[in-house]
Amino acid sequence: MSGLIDKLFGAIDRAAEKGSRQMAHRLGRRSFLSFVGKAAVGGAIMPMLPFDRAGGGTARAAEEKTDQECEYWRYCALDGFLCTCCGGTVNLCPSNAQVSSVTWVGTCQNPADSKEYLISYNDCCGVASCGKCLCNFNLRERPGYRMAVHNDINWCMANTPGTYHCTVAAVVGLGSSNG
Amino acid sequence: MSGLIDKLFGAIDRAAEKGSRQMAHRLGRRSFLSFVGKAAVGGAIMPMLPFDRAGGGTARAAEEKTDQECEYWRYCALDGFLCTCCGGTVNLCPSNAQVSSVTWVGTCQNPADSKEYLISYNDCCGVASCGKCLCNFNLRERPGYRMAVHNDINWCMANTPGTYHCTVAAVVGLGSSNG
Amino acid sequence: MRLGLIAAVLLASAAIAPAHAQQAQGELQPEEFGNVKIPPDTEMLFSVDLALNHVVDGRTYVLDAKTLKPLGIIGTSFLGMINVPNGTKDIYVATSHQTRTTRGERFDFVEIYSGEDLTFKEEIPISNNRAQALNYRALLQPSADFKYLYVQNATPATSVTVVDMAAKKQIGDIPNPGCYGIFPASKTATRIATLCGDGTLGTIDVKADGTGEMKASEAIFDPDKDAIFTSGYRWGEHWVLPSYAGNIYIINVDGETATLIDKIEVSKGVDGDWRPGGYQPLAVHDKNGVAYMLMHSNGTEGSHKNPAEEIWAVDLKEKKVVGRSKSVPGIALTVSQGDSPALFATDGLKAEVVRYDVPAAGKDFVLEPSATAPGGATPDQIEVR
Amino acid sequence: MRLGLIAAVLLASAAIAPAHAQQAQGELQPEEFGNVKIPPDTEMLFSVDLALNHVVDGRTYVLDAKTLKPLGIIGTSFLGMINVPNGTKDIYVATSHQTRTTRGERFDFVEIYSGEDLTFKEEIPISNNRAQALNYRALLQPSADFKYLYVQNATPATSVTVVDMAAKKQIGDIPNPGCYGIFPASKTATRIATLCGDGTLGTIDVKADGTGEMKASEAIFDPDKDAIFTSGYRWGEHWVLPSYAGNIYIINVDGETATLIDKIEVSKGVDGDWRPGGYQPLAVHDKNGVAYMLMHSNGTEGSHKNPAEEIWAVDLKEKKVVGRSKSVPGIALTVSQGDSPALFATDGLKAEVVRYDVPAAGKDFVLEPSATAPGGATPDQIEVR
Repeated sequence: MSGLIDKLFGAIDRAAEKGSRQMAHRLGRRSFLSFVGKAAVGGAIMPMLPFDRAGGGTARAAEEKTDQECEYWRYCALDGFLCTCCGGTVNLCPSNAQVSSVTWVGTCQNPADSKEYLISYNDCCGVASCGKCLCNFNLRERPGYRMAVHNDINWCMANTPGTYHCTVAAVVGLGSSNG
Repeated sequence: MSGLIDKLFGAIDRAAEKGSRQMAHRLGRRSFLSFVGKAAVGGAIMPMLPFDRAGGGTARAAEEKTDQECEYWRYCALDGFLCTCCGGTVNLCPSNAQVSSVTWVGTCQNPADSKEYLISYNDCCGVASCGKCLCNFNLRERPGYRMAVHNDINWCMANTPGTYHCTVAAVVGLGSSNG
Repeated sequence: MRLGLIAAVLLASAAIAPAHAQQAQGELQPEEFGNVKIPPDTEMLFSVDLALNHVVDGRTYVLDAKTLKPLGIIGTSFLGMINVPNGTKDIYVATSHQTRTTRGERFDFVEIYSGEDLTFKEEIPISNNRAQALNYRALLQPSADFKYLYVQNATPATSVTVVDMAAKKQIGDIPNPGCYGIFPASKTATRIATLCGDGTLGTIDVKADGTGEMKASEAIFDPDKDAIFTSGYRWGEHWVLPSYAGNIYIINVDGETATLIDKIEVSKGVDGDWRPGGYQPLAVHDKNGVAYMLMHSNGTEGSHKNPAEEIWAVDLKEKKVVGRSKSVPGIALTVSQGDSPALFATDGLKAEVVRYDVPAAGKDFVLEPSATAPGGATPDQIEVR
Repeated sequence: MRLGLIAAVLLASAAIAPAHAQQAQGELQPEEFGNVKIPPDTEMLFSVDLALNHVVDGRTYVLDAKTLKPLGIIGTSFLGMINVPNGTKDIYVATSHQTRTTRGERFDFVEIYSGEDLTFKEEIPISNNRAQALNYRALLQPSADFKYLYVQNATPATSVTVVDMAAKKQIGDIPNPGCYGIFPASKTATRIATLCGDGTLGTIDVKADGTGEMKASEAIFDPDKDAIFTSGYRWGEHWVLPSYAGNIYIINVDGETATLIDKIEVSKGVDGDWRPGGYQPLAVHDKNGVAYMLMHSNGTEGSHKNPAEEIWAVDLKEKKVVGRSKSVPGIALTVSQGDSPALFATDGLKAEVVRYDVPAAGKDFVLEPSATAPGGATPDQIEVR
């Protein structure tokens, strides 16, 4: 446990220590960029809603979805551009974007084994916004007073440069939800 | 004549004099922003071509066109966002944008009297790009070696701040064309 | 000679014969350049566009609230916040600029724009820790008397920057750990409340030296089961805040700690699992004491940002729904405060703004758009003044 | 204890039971974060997007040239120019940044990005007079040996900034009055030519102190009747430049003044008034000596930016059209230089990039898209390397 959490969140401590305050709640993490549409290509918003599927915003992920689609299971609380559409992979940033040192988390059910997994959503930073594959699912998302699960904020906030580029979604453990 | 030209182009001299060189050809003027589409609203490009009318790029203006339409007669060499769609008028900038101190010119035929008029295209400057009513007509437009009739450059170049916002088209005299 | 030279070069380029030009002077006056003057007291609509695909170039589109015709644009840059309070003609922005546009060093500012002609007036540097977030009113709030401006920070540690608007400088940065959003008191300029992750509200009294301690209220809400949206609306001395499960919390923040005045269970007893949704789901007409809410059906965990299917009118004194109307898929809502109020909604699908004139008292609450206009690329906040 | 605290807070927020988390560690390894590595020698396509609706946030989309799958984005900011020359792995950008994003003070730079991983490498400040223009290759050119970088300026007075890439500094700003565009000599790093409004080309030899005088050639073209596009292509020792009326000018700029080597009347004798059009209407396959041109029919004065209906192949040695094919409405064109070249066009209507494999010699010149991809919001230049 400590190894995992340490690895995961070590960076955030280092980032927070740079600042003047250091609080337990500094753990808060999450990438911003909630918006309605799920796809924006070449500057044109194509409005497709997260709720235009059965199940509303709960992101009842379909097993057959690829990681370049909003409904892919890991993206149940992701709000932003999928890095898989921007030169990255599901867990790696594009070659020239820096992975965020702080992050928000979600708990998503993998339809393959019906288990709940803890997902770390890291923003990739320092490059102009990617603009492709805009997704917005909000399962167990909460306002900024629950910062660790808040997704309407720039999680490149602790990086320099801090421009938001896109978002990756890495499995970091098993989880259980109470949502 | 001298009053008119002086009024029109006095500003450019003052601008040029700020620089280190002062040449006759510094008169060059024109707003940039050539692009294919004629309409971009809310971030979405709606590709409508300047040539989808009889007459190709010659902008054979229809008398009934309003000044919020690309085909309005004055816009025969305008390349940019119409200020009439951005809070300005055909010759006035929106309230918070600065009129460009340098400008390019065109000669357009007014279908009302079939006369050719000299049009000064001034960019409005210092505010984020307006993004509405993108037009692109190129009658007698030439590359930058004929700077006074070149429209692929930011004519806010001599303003501070120099961000391009939109373009106005003012009648400044009668003209004759040899195009 | 200078003019002669200029004219000659111009004419060579543009193919204007001097004779014609001289003729022109006799026949017509060249048109003037300059600026449009916005008529005084024009009611303005503000469509705040984070411009997600170009996130460093956010902007607010300013429209004539009656016609929805454009008046101008105010640049709000990189996830900048905007507040357009009644009681002043200024427009407040808190934003970040980078020295190399999308890279380089970050500098944060409070910027003031004129509400009369939309021009930039001045900027005040602030510490580089403000929350770069979607547009939420609660992240930038003036005190009731406009002496202070409060900016919510997140590094992700949360704190509140206090800007002295008379001294034109930041005077403090007060931690609000575990809490988020700024809800100023109506009477005490130095008092703000904030929503906290344990279901309380914190109240901070800003001291002269810019410091302050947060005092927790009793538990007021359950962030797991009924999280309160941080986007609320001031109603006289109270703040009116919607919640995920479909309740309205009326909270007084004027005391040393915040107190719950009322909780209206808006969705209770209504078929269809209706819930509020979007980024700014509630607006209140102050004088009439009516809240308007963006509501969607089949609400579930995670649906709290879904666009509206209906707009509901809730009488805050009678504590009941007094009207339901179809709505565009709204994700942000506001209302004008005159005697004949209008609602303004941001259509999240079309990225449009829509004006609805509110039916007069006694008439059926049926909303029909009286005007629509483009709202930007990705608008997420709407204000009227 | 620190970790304990962190974990506790995390778990309280995210509702993860510690037991589960511990279980997780035993069962699965958390995935690594990091960066994708672009395979060495990946042929890259560059779609340059001025992003007109957000003009301070221009960018270049980098794609795998074979599949047109995205590799990354390079920010080119406010009407920035980009050059991706063969012979180096660097990518050159000349652009402007403002201290307050859309307002404030302007600072111009030459920026160098890695062509291997697209990361920012370094910046060199230059004077604030570069031409902020649509994307034209001729406004930013390296010398053949990459020792100098030349930037076209316009205030609107025109001049050329000379950057010493070894010294990492600007060494000169040489007037090219009445002229525009930079066409470096193939042999002499300090020699450039430029197109002039009187139909000549000027040649400048840059002295060690960064000064230089322009020497005019004989008249080579008629800017009124047959203006030369500033977007050309180097072909060995020559520059190949299309003109409004449908001619190709082959010009040698290696001498003390420029000389016209050849003028190919491409459109002459062809029905339909075909003319070149767009922002980058011509590309040359160096080894094969074939120029490819974006052509539209019913050409008139003012149609020179019209998108293509066809792509024509012109044999530069035989001086004749050797192929005509339908085309997307292209406004920019380039070609890869390998043995099996591909054409890449920017579709100005769909804002897409399209790959066409060039039919092998002897086969019919019929172009069919083998891949398409989004090219940005308002792309106006395309490059492959």
